[in-house]
Amino acid sequence: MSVKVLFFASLRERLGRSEMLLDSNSALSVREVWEQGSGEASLPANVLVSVNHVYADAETSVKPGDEVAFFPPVTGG
Amino acid sequence: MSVKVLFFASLRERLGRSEMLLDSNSALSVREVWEQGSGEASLPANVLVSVNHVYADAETSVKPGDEVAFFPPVTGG
Amino acid sequence: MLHVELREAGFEPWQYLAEWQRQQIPAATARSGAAAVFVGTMRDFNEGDDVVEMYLEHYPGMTERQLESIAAEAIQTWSLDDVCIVHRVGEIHPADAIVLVAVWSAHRAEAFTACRHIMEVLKHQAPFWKQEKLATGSARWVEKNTQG
Amino acid sequence: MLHVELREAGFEPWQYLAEWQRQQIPAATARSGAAAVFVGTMRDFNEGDDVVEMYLEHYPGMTERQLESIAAEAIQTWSLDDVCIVHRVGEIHPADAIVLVAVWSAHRAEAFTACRHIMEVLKHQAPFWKQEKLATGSARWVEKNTQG
Repeated sequence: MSVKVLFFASLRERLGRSEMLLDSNSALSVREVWEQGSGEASLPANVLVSVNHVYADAETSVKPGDEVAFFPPVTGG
Repeated sequence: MSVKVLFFASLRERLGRSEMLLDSNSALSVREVWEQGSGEASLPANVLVSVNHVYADAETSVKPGDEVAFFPPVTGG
Repeated sequence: MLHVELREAGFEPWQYLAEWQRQQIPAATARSGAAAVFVGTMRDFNEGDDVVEMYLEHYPGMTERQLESIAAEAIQTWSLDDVCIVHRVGEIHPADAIVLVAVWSAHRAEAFTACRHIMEVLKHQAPFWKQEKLATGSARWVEKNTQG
Repeated sequence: MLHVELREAGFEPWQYLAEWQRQQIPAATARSGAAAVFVGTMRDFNEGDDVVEMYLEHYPGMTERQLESIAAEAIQTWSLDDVCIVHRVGEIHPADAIVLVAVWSAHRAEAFTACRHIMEVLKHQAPFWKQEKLATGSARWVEKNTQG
Protein backbone atom coordinates (compact mmCIF):
# COMPACT_ATOMS: atom_id res chain seq x y z
CA MET A 1 0.00 0.00 0.00
CA SER A 2 1.07 3.57 -0.55
CA VAL A 3 0.24 7.14 0.42
CA LYS A 4 -0.64 9.56 -2.39
CA VAL A 5 1.07 12.92 -1.95
CA LEU A 6 0.03 16.08 -3.82
CA PHE A 7 1.63 19.52 -4.07
CA PHE A 8 -0.16 22.61 -5.37
CA ALA A 9 0.53 26.06 -6.81
CA SER A 10 3.80 27.81 -5.85
CA LEU A 11 4.81 24.87 -3.65
CA ARG A 12 4.38 22.49 -6.61
CA GLU A 13 6.61 24.76 -8.69
CA ARG A 14 9.25 25.19 -5.97
CA LEU A 15 9.54 21.44 -5.37
CA GLY A 16 9.19 20.57 -9.05
CA ARG A 17 6.61 17.86 -8.40
CA SER A 18 2.83 17.71 -8.36
CA GLU A 19 2.07 14.15 -7.30
CA MET A 20 3.89 11.13 -5.94
CA LEU A 21 3.23 7.77 -4.31
CA LEU A 22 5.02 7.05 -1.06
CA ASP A 23 5.36 3.39 -0.22
CA SER A 24 4.52 2.65 3.35
CA ASN A 25 3.14 -0.28 5.25
CA SER A 26 2.83 1.50 8.55
CA ALA A 27 1.24 4.69 9.85
CA LEU A 28 3.21 7.91 9.32
CA SER A 29 2.74 11.41 10.66
CA VAL A 30 2.07 14.28 8.22
CA ARG A 31 5.52 15.55 9.22
CA GLU A 32 7.12 12.31 8.06
CA VAL A 33 5.16 12.35 4.81
CA TRP A 34 6.42 15.90 4.19
CA GLU A 35 10.04 14.94 4.89
CA GLN A 36 9.94 11.89 2.64
CA GLY A 37 7.80 13.53 -0.05
CA SER A 38 9.47 16.93 -0.31
CA GLY A 39 13.02 15.94 0.60
CA GLU A 40 13.05 18.94 2.94
CA ALA A 41 13.70 18.74 6.65
CA SER A 42 10.90 20.58 8.40
CA LEU A 43 7.35 21.47 7.40
CA PRO A 44 7.29 25.28 6.90
CA ALA A 45 4.72 27.10 9.05
CA ASN A 46 3.05 28.62 5.97
CA VAL A 47 2.47 25.29 4.25
CA LEU A 48 -1.09 24.00 4.67
CA VAL A 49 -1.91 20.29 4.76
CA SER A 50 -4.96 18.16 4.13
CA VAL A 51 -5.48 14.44 4.64
CA ASN A 52 -8.29 12.96 2.54
CA HIS A 53 -9.58 16.48 1.71
CA VAL A 54 -9.78 17.58 5.36
CA TYR A 55 -7.38 20.13 6.88
CA ALA A 56 -4.74 18.49 9.06
CA ASP A 57 -1.52 19.40 10.87
CA ALA A 58 2.03 18.04 11.24
CA GLU A 59 1.00 15.51 13.91
CA THR A 60 -2.00 14.08 12.03
CA SER A 61 -1.58 10.37 11.44
CA VAL A 62 -1.56 9.09 7.86
CA LYS A 63 -2.49 5.52 6.93
CA PRO A 64 -1.66 3.62 3.75
CA GLY A 65 -4.25 4.53 1.11
CA ASP A 66 -4.65 8.10 2.39
CA GLU A 67 -4.24 11.17 0.17
CA VAL A 68 -2.07 13.93 1.64
CA ALA A 69 -1.83 17.38 0.04
CA PHE A 70 0.56 20.24 0.77
CA PHE A 71 -0.18 23.75 -0.45
CA PRO A 72 0.48 27.46 0.15
CA PRO A 73 -2.10 29.83 1.72
CA VAL A 74 -5.25 29.80 -0.40
CA THR A 75 -6.17 32.82 -2.52
CA GLY A 76 -9.59 32.15 -4.02
CA GLY A 77 -12.70 34.29 -4.06
CA MET B 1 -49.02 82.92 1.37
CA SER B 2 -49.75 79.56 2.87
CA VAL B 3 -48.12 76.45 4.28
CA LYS B 4 -48.91 73.14 2.59
CA VAL B 5 -49.54 70.38 5.13
CA LEU B 6 -49.54 66.67 4.26
CA PHE B 7 -50.52 63.59 6.26
CA PHE B 8 -49.59 60.03 5.29
CA ALA B 9 -50.61 56.41 5.89
CA SER B 10 -52.30 55.52 9.22
CA LEU B 11 -52.06 59.15 10.38
CA ARG B 12 -53.87 60.30 7.23
CA GLU B 13 -56.62 57.77 7.94
CA ARG B 14 -56.89 58.64 11.63
CA LEU B 15 -57.19 62.39 10.96
CA GLY B 16 -59.33 61.89 7.86
CA ARG B 17 -57.27 64.30 5.76
CA SER B 18 -54.34 63.97 3.38
CA GLU B 19 -53.52 67.55 2.43
CA MET B 20 -54.44 71.09 3.49
CA LEU B 21 -53.29 74.66 3.04
CA LEU B 22 -52.72 76.67 6.21
CA ASP B 23 -52.89 80.42 5.72
CA SER B 24 -50.09 82.21 7.44
CA ASN B 25 -48.18 85.40 6.91
CA SER B 26 -45.65 84.80 9.65
CA ALA B 27 -43.24 82.05 10.68
CA LEU B 28 -44.71 79.16 12.63
CA SER B 29 -43.12 76.28 14.48
CA VAL B 30 -43.78 72.71 13.35
CA ARG B 31 -45.64 72.30 16.66
CA GLU B 32 -48.01 75.15 15.73
CA VAL B 33 -48.51 73.73 12.22
CA TRP B 34 -49.47 70.40 13.80
CA GLU B 35 -51.93 72.01 16.22
CA GLN B 36 -53.63 74.05 13.52
CA GLY B 37 -53.48 71.35 10.87
CA SER B 38 -54.51 68.30 12.89
CA GLY B 39 -56.77 70.00 15.42
CA GLU B 40 -54.97 68.00 18.12
CA ALA B 41 -53.18 69.53 21.04
CA SER B 42 -49.70 68.06 21.16
CA LEU B 43 -47.50 66.41 18.53
CA PRO B 44 -47.31 62.70 19.47
CA ALA B 45 -43.77 61.38 20.00
CA ASN B 46 -44.23 58.70 17.32
CA VAL B 47 -45.26 61.14 14.60
CA LEU B 48 -42.40 62.02 12.23
CA VAL B 49 -42.16 65.40 10.51
CA SER B 50 -40.46 66.78 7.44
CA VAL B 51 -40.19 70.35 6.21
CA ASN B 52 -39.53 70.64 2.47
CA HIS B 53 -38.63 66.92 2.28
CA VAL B 54 -36.06 67.11 5.09
CA TYR B 55 -36.64 65.55 8.54
CA ALA B 56 -37.52 68.19 11.14
CA ASP B 57 -38.76 68.36 14.74
CA ALA B 58 -41.41 70.21 16.73
CA GLU B 59 -39.24 73.33 17.10
CA THR B 60 -38.27 73.65 13.43
CA SER B 61 -39.42 76.97 12.01
CA VAL B 62 -41.82 76.94 9.05
CA LYS B 63 -42.12 79.81 6.58
CA PRO B 64 -44.98 80.62 4.22
CA GLY B 65 -44.51 78.53 1.06
CA ASP B 66 -43.01 75.58 2.94
CA GLU B 67 -44.34 72.03 2.71
CA VAL B 68 -44.76 70.25 6.04
CA ALA B 69 -45.55 66.53 6.24
CA PHE B 70 -46.57 64.42 9.24
CA PHE B 71 -46.37 60.64 9.13
CA PRO B 72 -46.04 57.47 11.22
CA PRO B 73 -42.78 55.46 11.52
CA VAL B 74 -41.69 54.35 8.07
CA THR B 75 -41.94 50.68 7.04
CA GLY B 76 -40.31 50.38 3.63
CA GLY B 77 -37.68 47.98 2.40
CA MET C 1 -22.73 56.47 -10.38
CA LEU C 2 -26.01 56.65 -8.53
CA HIS C 3 -29.31 55.27 -9.75
CA VAL C 4 -32.59 55.42 -7.81
CA GLU C 5 -35.89 54.21 -9.16
CA LEU C 6 -39.36 54.02 -7.64
CA ARG C 7 -41.68 51.85 -9.68
CA GLU C 8 -45.24 50.56 -9.62
CA ALA C 9 -44.49 47.77 -12.07
CA GLY C 10 -43.05 44.50 -10.84
CA PHE C 11 -39.46 43.62 -11.73
CA GLU C 12 -37.15 40.63 -11.71
CA PRO C 13 -34.12 41.86 -9.71
CA TRP C 14 -31.47 39.68 -11.40
CA GLN C 15 -32.69 40.61 -14.89
CA TYR C 16 -32.65 44.23 -13.78
CA LEU C 17 -29.01 43.92 -12.69
CA ALA C 18 -28.01 42.07 -15.87
CA GLU C 19 -29.53 44.99 -17.82
CA TRP C 20 -27.74 47.55 -15.64
CA GLN C 21 -24.42 45.73 -16.02
CA ARG C 22 -24.79 45.76 -19.81
CA GLN C 23 -25.18 49.54 -19.73
CA GLN C 24 -21.92 50.07 -17.83
CA ILE C 25 -18.77 50.76 -19.78
CA PRO C 26 -16.52 47.67 -19.64
CA ALA C 27 -13.67 49.60 -18.01
CA ALA C 28 -15.89 50.41 -15.03
CA THR C 29 -16.69 46.76 -14.46
CA ALA C 30 -13.02 45.81 -14.46
CA ARG C 31 -12.35 48.46 -11.83
CA SER C 32 -14.99 47.24 -9.36
CA GLY C 33 -13.73 44.05 -7.77
CA ALA C 34 -16.79 43.55 -5.59
CA ALA C 35 -20.55 43.79 -5.82
CA ALA C 36 -22.90 43.29 -2.87
CA VAL C 37 -26.62 43.03 -3.45
CA PHE C 38 -29.70 42.78 -1.28
CA VAL C 39 -33.20 41.88 -2.45
CA GLY C 40 -36.22 42.10 -0.16
CA THR C 41 -39.21 40.05 -1.26
CA MET C 42 -42.80 40.16 -0.08
CA ARG C 43 -43.68 37.14 2.00
CA ASP C 44 -47.15 35.62 2.19
CA PHE C 45 -47.36 35.79 5.98
CA ASN C 46 -46.61 38.26 8.78
CA GLU C 47 -47.17 38.05 12.53
CA GLY C 48 -48.96 34.74 12.12
CA ASP C 49 -51.46 35.92 9.47
CA ASP C 50 -51.75 35.12 5.78
CA VAL C 51 -51.10 38.25 3.72
CA VAL C 52 -52.58 38.22 0.21
CA GLU C 53 -51.57 41.68 -0.98
CA MET C 54 -49.76 44.79 0.17
CA TYR C 55 -50.07 48.46 -0.63
CA LEU C 56 -46.92 50.55 -0.40
CA GLU C 57 -47.64 54.24 0.14
CA HIS C 58 -44.83 56.75 -0.28
CA TYR C 59 -44.22 60.51 -0.24
CA PRO C 60 -43.54 61.53 -3.86
CA GLY C 61 -40.58 63.88 -3.95
CA MET C 62 -39.28 63.22 -0.44
CA THR C 63 -38.90 59.46 -0.95
CA GLU C 64 -36.67 59.86 -4.04
CA ARG C 65 -34.71 62.59 -2.29
CA GLN C 66 -34.11 60.47 0.80
CA LEU C 67 -32.96 57.47 -1.25
CA GLU C 68 -30.62 59.64 -3.30
CA SER C 69 -29.12 61.18 -0.21
CA ILE C 70 -28.67 57.77 1.47
CA ALA C 71 -26.89 56.50 -1.68
CA ALA C 72 -24.74 59.64 -2.06
CA GLU C 73 -23.64 59.49 1.57
CA ALA C 74 -22.67 55.81 1.20
CA ILE C 75 -20.69 56.54 -1.98
CA GLN C 76 -18.72 59.18 -0.06
CA THR C 77 -18.21 57.13 3.09
CA TRP C 78 -17.03 53.91 1.43
CA SER C 79 -15.63 55.25 -1.88
CA LEU C 80 -18.16 53.20 -3.83
CA ASP C 81 -18.11 53.02 -7.62
CA ASP C 82 -21.87 52.60 -8.13
CA VAL C 83 -25.07 52.36 -6.13
CA CYS C 84 -28.38 51.19 -7.55
CA ILE C 85 -31.59 51.32 -5.48
CA VAL C 86 -34.95 50.15 -6.83
CA HIS C 87 -38.09 50.21 -4.68
CA ARG C 88 -41.64 49.24 -5.51
CA VAL C 89 -44.63 51.45 -4.67
CA GLY C 90 -48.37 50.76 -4.94
CA GLU C 91 -49.83 47.26 -5.08
CA ILE C 92 -47.52 44.35 -4.33
CA HIS C 93 -48.14 40.61 -4.25
CA PRO C 94 -46.43 37.76 -2.39
CA ALA C 95 -43.07 36.73 -3.92
CA ASP C 96 -42.71 40.13 -5.61
CA ALA C 97 -39.38 41.88 -5.14
CA ILE C 98 -39.97 45.02 -3.04
CA VAL C 99 -36.47 46.47 -2.80
CA LEU C 100 -33.14 45.98 -4.56
CA VAL C 101 -29.93 47.56 -3.27
CA ALA C 102 -26.75 46.94 -5.26
CA VAL C 103 -23.34 48.37 -4.49
CA TRP C 104 -20.08 48.16 -6.44
CA SER C 105 -16.65 48.87 -4.97
CA ALA C 106 -13.00 47.96 -5.25
CA HIS C 107 -13.01 45.69 -2.18
CA ARG C 108 -15.48 43.33 -0.56
CA ALA C 109 -15.49 44.83 2.95
CA GLU C 110 -16.74 48.19 1.65
CA ALA C 111 -19.33 46.54 -0.61
CA PHE C 112 -20.78 44.39 2.19
CA THR C 113 -20.78 47.15 4.81
CA ALA C 114 -22.24 49.79 2.50
CA CYS C 115 -25.00 47.52 1.15
CA ARG C 116 -26.13 46.57 4.64
CA HIS C 117 -25.89 50.16 5.87
CA ILE C 118 -28.01 51.45 2.98
CA MET C 119 -30.72 48.88 3.77
CA GLU C 120 -30.77 49.82 7.47
CA VAL C 121 -30.96 53.54 6.79
CA LEU C 122 -33.59 53.01 4.09
CA LYS C 123 -35.70 50.99 6.55
CA HIS C 124 -35.50 53.74 9.16
CA GLN C 125 -35.62 56.90 7.06
CA ALA C 126 -37.13 56.44 3.61
CA PRO C 127 -40.82 57.46 3.71
CA PHE C 128 -42.66 54.27 2.73
CA TRP C 129 -45.61 52.76 4.58
CA LYS C 130 -46.87 49.22 4.15
CA GLN C 131 -50.51 48.30 4.43
CA GLU C 132 -51.21 44.57 4.46
CA LYS C 133 -54.38 43.00 3.10
CA LEU C 134 -55.09 39.79 5.00
CA ALA C 135 -56.71 36.56 3.85
CA THR C 136 -59.54 37.43 6.25
CA GLY C 137 -60.37 40.47 4.10
CA SER C 138 -59.21 43.10 6.57
CA ALA C 139 -56.38 45.60 6.03
CA ARG C 140 -53.80 46.79 8.55
CA TRP C 141 -50.86 49.16 8.56
CA VAL C 142 -47.50 47.64 9.44
CA GLU C 143 -46.56 49.59 12.55
CA LYS C 144 -42.82 49.21 12.50
CA ASN C 145 -40.03 47.46 10.68
CA THR C 146 -38.22 44.45 12.03
CA GLN C 147 -34.76 45.08 13.42
CA GLY C 148 -31.92 44.30 11.02
CA MET D 1 -31.09 23.87 -0.77
CA LEU D 2 -27.40 23.91 -1.47
CA HIS D 3 -25.81 24.37 -4.86
CA VAL D 4 -22.04 24.48 -5.49
CA GLU D 5 -20.49 24.75 -8.93
CA LEU D 6 -16.90 25.01 -10.09
CA ARG D 7 -16.67 26.06 -13.71
CA GLU D 8 -14.05 26.86 -16.34
CA ALA D 9 -16.52 28.71 -18.53
CA GLY D 10 -17.27 32.36 -17.88
CA PHE D 11 -20.69 33.30 -16.55
CA GLU D 12 -22.84 36.38 -16.11
CA PRO D 13 -23.78 36.29 -12.39
CA TRP D 14 -27.15 38.07 -12.67
CA GLN D 15 -28.28 35.87 -15.55
CA TYR D 16 -27.16 32.87 -13.53
CA LEU D 17 -29.31 33.98 -10.59
CA ALA D 18 -32.31 34.75 -12.83
CA GLU D 19 -31.99 31.19 -14.16
CA TRP D 20 -31.68 29.76 -10.65
CA GLN D 21 -34.70 31.73 -9.43
CA ARG D 22 -36.79 30.37 -12.31
CA GLN D 23 -35.95 26.82 -11.23
CA GLN D 24 -37.21 27.37 -7.67
CA ILE D 25 -40.79 26.45 -6.83
CA PRO D 26 -42.82 29.66 -6.40
CA ALA D 27 -43.77 28.81 -2.81
CA ALA D 28 -40.10 28.79 -1.83
CA THR D 29 -39.57 32.30 -3.17
CA ALA D 30 -42.53 33.66 -1.18
CA ARG D 31 -41.05 32.14 1.98
CA SER D 32 -37.62 33.79 1.64
CA GLY D 33 -38.00 37.46 2.47
CA ALA D 34 -34.35 38.28 1.91
CA ALA D 35 -31.56 37.51 -0.52
CA ALA D 36 -27.97 38.69 -0.09
CA VAL D 37 -25.49 38.25 -2.91
CA PHE D 38 -21.79 38.86 -3.40
CA VAL D 39 -19.95 38.86 -6.71
CA GLY D 40 -16.17 39.07 -6.91
CA THR D 41 -14.81 40.23 -10.26
CA MET D 42 -11.28 40.09 -11.64
CA ARG D 43 -9.69 43.51 -11.72
CA ASP D 44 -7.11 44.57 -14.29
CA PHE D 45 -4.57 45.68 -11.69
CA ASN D 46 -3.07 44.41 -8.42
CA GLU D 47 -0.33 45.82 -6.21
CA GLY D 48 0.38 48.54 -8.75
CA ASP D 49 0.80 46.25 -11.77
CA ASP D 50 -1.40 45.70 -14.82
CA VAL D 51 -2.77 42.17 -14.81
CA VAL D 52 -3.83 40.82 -18.20
CA GLU D 53 -4.90 37.29 -17.24
CA MET D 54 -5.18 35.02 -14.25
CA TYR D 55 -4.98 31.29 -13.75
CA LEU D 56 -7.00 29.80 -10.92
CA GLU D 57 -5.62 26.47 -9.73
CA HIS D 58 -7.74 24.32 -7.42
CA TYR D 59 -7.70 20.91 -5.73
CA PRO D 60 -10.34 18.80 -7.50
CA GLY D 61 -12.38 16.95 -4.90
CA MET D 62 -11.28 18.93 -1.86
CA THR D 63 -12.38 22.29 -3.25
CA GLU D 64 -15.96 21.13 -3.89
CA ARG D 65 -16.04 19.41 -0.51
CA GLN D 66 -14.85 22.54 1.32
CA LEU D 67 -17.40 24.76 -0.43
CA GLU D 68 -20.21 22.34 0.33
CA SER D 69 -19.23 22.13 3.97
CA ILE D 70 -18.98 25.95 4.26
CA ALA D 71 -22.47 26.27 2.74
CA ALA D 72 -23.96 23.49 4.87
CA GLU D 73 -22.58 25.00 8.06
CA ALA D 74 -24.02 28.43 7.16
CA ILE D 75 -27.44 26.91 6.41
CA GLN D 76 -27.43 25.35 9.89
CA THR D 77 -26.11 28.39 11.73
CA TRP D 78 -28.46 30.98 10.20
CA SER D 79 -31.44 28.78 9.20
CA LEU D 80 -30.98 29.70 5.56
CA ASP D 81 -33.42 28.59 2.86
CA ASP D 82 -30.88 28.35 0.02
CA VAL D 83 -27.19 28.86 -0.66
CA CYS D 84 -25.67 29.04 -4.11
CA ILE D 85 -21.88 29.23 -4.63
CA VAL D 86 -20.29 29.45 -8.08
CA HIS D 87 -16.51 29.73 -8.50
CA ARG D 88 -14.41 29.92 -11.64
CA VAL D 89 -11.31 27.79 -12.17
CA GLY D 90 -8.70 27.89 -14.93
CA GLU D 91 -8.09 30.92 -17.14
CA ILE D 92 -9.78 34.16 -16.16
CA HIS D 93 -9.73 37.59 -17.76
CA PRO D 94 -10.26 41.10 -16.35
CA ALA D 95 -13.92 41.95 -15.66
CA ASP D 96 -14.81 38.24 -15.47
CA ALA D 97 -16.87 37.18 -12.47
CA ILE D 98 -14.72 34.89 -10.30
CA VAL D 99 -17.07 34.06 -7.46
CA LEU D 100 -20.79 34.33 -6.76
CA VAL D 101 -22.25 33.68 -3.32
CA ALA D 102 -26.03 33.99 -2.94
CA VAL D 103 -28.00 33.34 0.22
CA TRP D 104 -31.76 33.29 0.82
CA SER D 105 -33.39 33.54 4.23
CA ALA D 106 -36.50 34.76 6.02
CA HIS D 107 -34.86 37.91 7.39
CA ARG D 108 -32.24 40.36 6.18
CA ALA D 109 -29.85 40.16 9.16
CA GLU D 110 -29.29 36.44 8.61
CA ALA D 111 -28.90 36.88 4.84
CA PHE D 112 -26.28 39.65 5.16
CA THR D 113 -24.32 37.98 7.95
CA ALA D 114 -24.30 34.55 6.30
CA CYS D 115 -23.30 35.85 2.85
CA ARG D 116 -20.35 37.79 4.27
CA HIS D 117 -19.34 34.89 6.51
CA ILE D 118 -19.35 32.43 3.61
CA MET D 119 -17.09 34.77 1.58
CA GLU D 120 -14.61 35.15 4.47
CA VAL D 121 -14.41 31.42 5.14
CA LEU D 122 -14.14 30.67 1.42
CA LYS D 123 -11.24 33.14 1.13
CA HIS D 124 -9.41 31.49 4.03
CA GLN D 125 -10.23 27.80 3.56
CA ALA D 126 -11.27 26.86 0.04
CA PRO D 127 -8.25 25.50 -1.86
CA PHE D 128 -7.85 27.92 -4.78
CA TRP D 129 -4.62 29.61 -5.85
CA LYS D 130 -4.35 32.61 -8.14
CA GLN D 131 -1.50 33.11 -10.55
CA GLU D 132 -1.41 36.52 -12.22
CA LYS D 133 -0.03 37.13 -15.69
CA LEU D 134 1.29 40.67 -15.87
CA ALA D 135 1.41 43.09 -18.80
CA THR D 136 5.23 42.76 -18.59
CA GLY D 137 4.92 39.09 -19.60
CA SER D 138 5.87 37.63 -16.23
CA ALA D 139 3.69 35.46 -14.00
CA ARG D 140 3.42 35.53 -10.21
CA TRP D 141 1.47 33.67 -7.55
CA VAL D 142 -0.76 35.80 -5.36
CA GLU D 143 0.69 35.15 -1.91
CA LYS D 144 -2.28 35.95 0.27
CA ASN D 145 -5.79 37.30 0.12
CA THR D 146 -6.73 40.79 1.18
CA GLN D 147 -8.43 41.08 4.55
CA GLY D 148 -12.21 41.37 4.36
